Amino acid sequence: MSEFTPLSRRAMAARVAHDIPEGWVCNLGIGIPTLVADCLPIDREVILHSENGILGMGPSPAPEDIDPWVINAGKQNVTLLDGASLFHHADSFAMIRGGHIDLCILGAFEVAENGDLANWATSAEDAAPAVGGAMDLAVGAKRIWVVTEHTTKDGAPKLVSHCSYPLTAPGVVDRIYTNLAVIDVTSRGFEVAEIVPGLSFEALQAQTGAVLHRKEN
Amino acid sequence: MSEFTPLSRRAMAARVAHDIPEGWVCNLGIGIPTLVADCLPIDREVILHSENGILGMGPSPAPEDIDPWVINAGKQNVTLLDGASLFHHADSFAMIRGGHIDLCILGAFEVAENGDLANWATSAEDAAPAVGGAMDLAVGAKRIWVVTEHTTKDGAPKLVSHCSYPLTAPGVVDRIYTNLAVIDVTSRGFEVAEIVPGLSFEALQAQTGAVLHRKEN
Amino acid sequence: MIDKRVRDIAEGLEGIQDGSTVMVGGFGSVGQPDSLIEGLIEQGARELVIVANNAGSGHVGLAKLMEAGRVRKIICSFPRSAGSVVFEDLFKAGKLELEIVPQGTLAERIRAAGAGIPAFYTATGVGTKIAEGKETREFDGKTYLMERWLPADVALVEAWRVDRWGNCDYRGSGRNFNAIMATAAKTTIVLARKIVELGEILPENVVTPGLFVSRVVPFQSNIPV
Amino acid sequence: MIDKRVRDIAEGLEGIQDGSTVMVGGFGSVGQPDSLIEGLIEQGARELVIVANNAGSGHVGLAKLMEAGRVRKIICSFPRSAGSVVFEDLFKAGKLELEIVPQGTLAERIRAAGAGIPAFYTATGVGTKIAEGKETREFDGKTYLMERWLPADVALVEAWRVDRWGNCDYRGSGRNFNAIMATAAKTTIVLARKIVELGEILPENVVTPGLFVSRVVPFQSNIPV
Repeated sequence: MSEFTPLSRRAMAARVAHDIPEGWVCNLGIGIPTLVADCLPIDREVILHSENGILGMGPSPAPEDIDPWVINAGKQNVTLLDGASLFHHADSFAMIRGGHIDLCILGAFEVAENGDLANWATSAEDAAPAVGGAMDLAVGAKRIWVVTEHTTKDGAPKLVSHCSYPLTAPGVVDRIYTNLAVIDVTSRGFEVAEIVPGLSFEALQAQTGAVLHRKEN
Repeated sequence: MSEFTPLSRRAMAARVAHDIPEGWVCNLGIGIPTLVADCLPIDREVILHSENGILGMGPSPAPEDIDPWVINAGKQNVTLLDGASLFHHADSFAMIRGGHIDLCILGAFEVAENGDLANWATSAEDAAPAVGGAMDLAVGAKRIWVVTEHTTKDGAPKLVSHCSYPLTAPGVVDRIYTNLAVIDVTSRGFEVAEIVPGLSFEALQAQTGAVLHRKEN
Repeated sequence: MIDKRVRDIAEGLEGIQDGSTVMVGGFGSVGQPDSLIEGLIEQGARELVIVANNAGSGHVGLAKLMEAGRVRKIICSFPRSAGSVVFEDLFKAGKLELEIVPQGTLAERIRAAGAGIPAFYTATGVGTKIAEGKETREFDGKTYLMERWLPADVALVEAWRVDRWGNCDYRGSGRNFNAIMATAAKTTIVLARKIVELGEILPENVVTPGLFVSRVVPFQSNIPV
Repeated sequence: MIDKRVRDIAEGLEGIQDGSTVMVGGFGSVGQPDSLIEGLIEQGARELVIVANNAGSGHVGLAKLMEAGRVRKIICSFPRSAGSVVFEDLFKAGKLELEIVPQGTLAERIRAAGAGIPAFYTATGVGTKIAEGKETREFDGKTYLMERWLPADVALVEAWRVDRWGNCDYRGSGRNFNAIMATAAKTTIVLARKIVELGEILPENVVTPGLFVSRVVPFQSNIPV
């Protein structure tokens, strides 16, 4: 078996950041997606949206520059760029639900080959899962990219033929960035766009719970 | 027949203004209602709303003080008081339709004894009547007061048992101020609260298209 | 660098197709993007559906566009007003469709389109001619009408200060229909009274965040005198 | 003279009844009216229905109110978060009803209550557990859920600058749920970080116009350390 190095969380975020074109308005979920903010090339203007009422978030502040009144959806202190704007929750979700956000990057428990996303409840019996803005974002943003480890800590696949966890939204995921590969969700299912060097297609397939397709040229 | 003087348009507006308590938020329709603004006692704070996005309108500006960017719903130049606020049409009508306006004063073609209001279309056949914000105001404001001449120029009654013109809204009028009387719309119909000096109840009844009731003490 | 500024009105209006639904902001003369309407007459698109509060007056602006035979239908709250002669003539002659919408319902339908809400219920219009052909429904013992969203292909908006990201503020009563129409169209074209640097409009004072804006047209007057 | 200012927190919270629906603004710690929540614990109303984004954490604020057994039900989007131990214990013990609402639907239901819209349709939640028991309907070939407005008896709001008419602005990300909850309650009680003169907030910078506000409470800290 050949040698390969799975991407670190930071490297996964950087890989995603690489693909975001200038000018897109992006909402970043909690976890690895949040790291994307710090990986964007300095000369590329990408506008970051936070569902608690900020458009145009900048990087995390230096400790001496913290304004405790400016936080993101993950409740971390953030900064405002020149060109930022502030608004209330109904206006903020009107942006999301009205289709004005170009891209939302989310974490996931599971993604199915038809694009179903499960990222809010860990079991069907959980009566008090925390949904937050995930369902609104999953349905409202123009594109959904998922960034996640390829498998759970126990090695169970997170890319599956059918989600076993309760859905956040059906058929919404466009692309998945894992620590092993970049995978498009297409009409024929999972299509592998990129694999980390040294990992074979077959070895990737072995860690995936649905059929992988090779990209047609 | 005794002597009496019908109220002038200005006097009608003053009569209405007299009854508006301090602190109410009022929207004034076009015509006589607009005159109410200039008749409010100087020491009474009444907050005027204009559906094109102003709360806290002040009196008409002196010619040298006109800001062409500040107009009311009748498209006249107005001023902004200290404490005024500006907003867009959806927020403005959210105030109206959400029940946040204490009083709307409107003109009318006809008012029926059950409170039906007709003030937007002059015939059922008119295919292009101009509704503007009248229906929203009629349904949304907490109270509707109508101010109007008691009869048309031809002497036809405007207070009627049933409206013949298309309705603006059914059952919404609370009170009517005419050049001859102040009339409450109650569960038993029109109830006369006040008549201009020198005019008898019977003479008022003769100019009215529905039964008038004396106020019970 | 994101830069939504275009050279001039013609570039701002490029690509508007025949048959488009075009929203026109403003209330009275305040915030009415006259130069963009004049530009639209030049631009040449036909069979337009216009969404605006009024149906124009005199022989300028919207009235001129209608007079040039370029409008198939108008959706508005107050078609007949002082000087709305062009509208009245065309309407009487059967050359113009009209959809009358109460002003608050018009505003809410536009806002709904921008917010991804395909339909909502309102008490406005219940028991009137406006309700004809519309679904009614009771909630908590009161009757409401169902109204649909009103999206557009293009919104023509006038704002006061605008930066290269498209962030806008408005002057006086100029927000009116502008600030909501900006959210409801596939392409939002803003006539900027003043173009300002990024950051000059403070974050708390931005009324229309730039993500709603497609093109920023520097103000210029092209109205024939 | 209109003057909505009250002396203190106790006067601001006077008259809140048992069984009331109480909205609590804020997102994270920003704009959370902590002193009003503490005051509500003092005030004593019971069987409350709380509308808020979270279900509290630690043993302060909302969590303390719940721990004191004063909350019958909570309507929120994110009940289980770091430190939400009080919520979890009460919920597991069956002593607290929970209604989970997606954050955008929660915001829109609150806005709808303020705007007189008894129901609307949204794509959020279609095909998920959230849709269970809810009416669905197709518009233009796409499926939507019907959602009802969410009005309240009382809204507890924190604003930055407030004048005697109740006009408010907010600092940083402090508008969040505050600015919409202020529109949706019969009685809106605003905790004012700064009380300012009428006119000090310019007309174009007012975020919550005074007509939505019932009482203005000068900021004071009553949080036990």
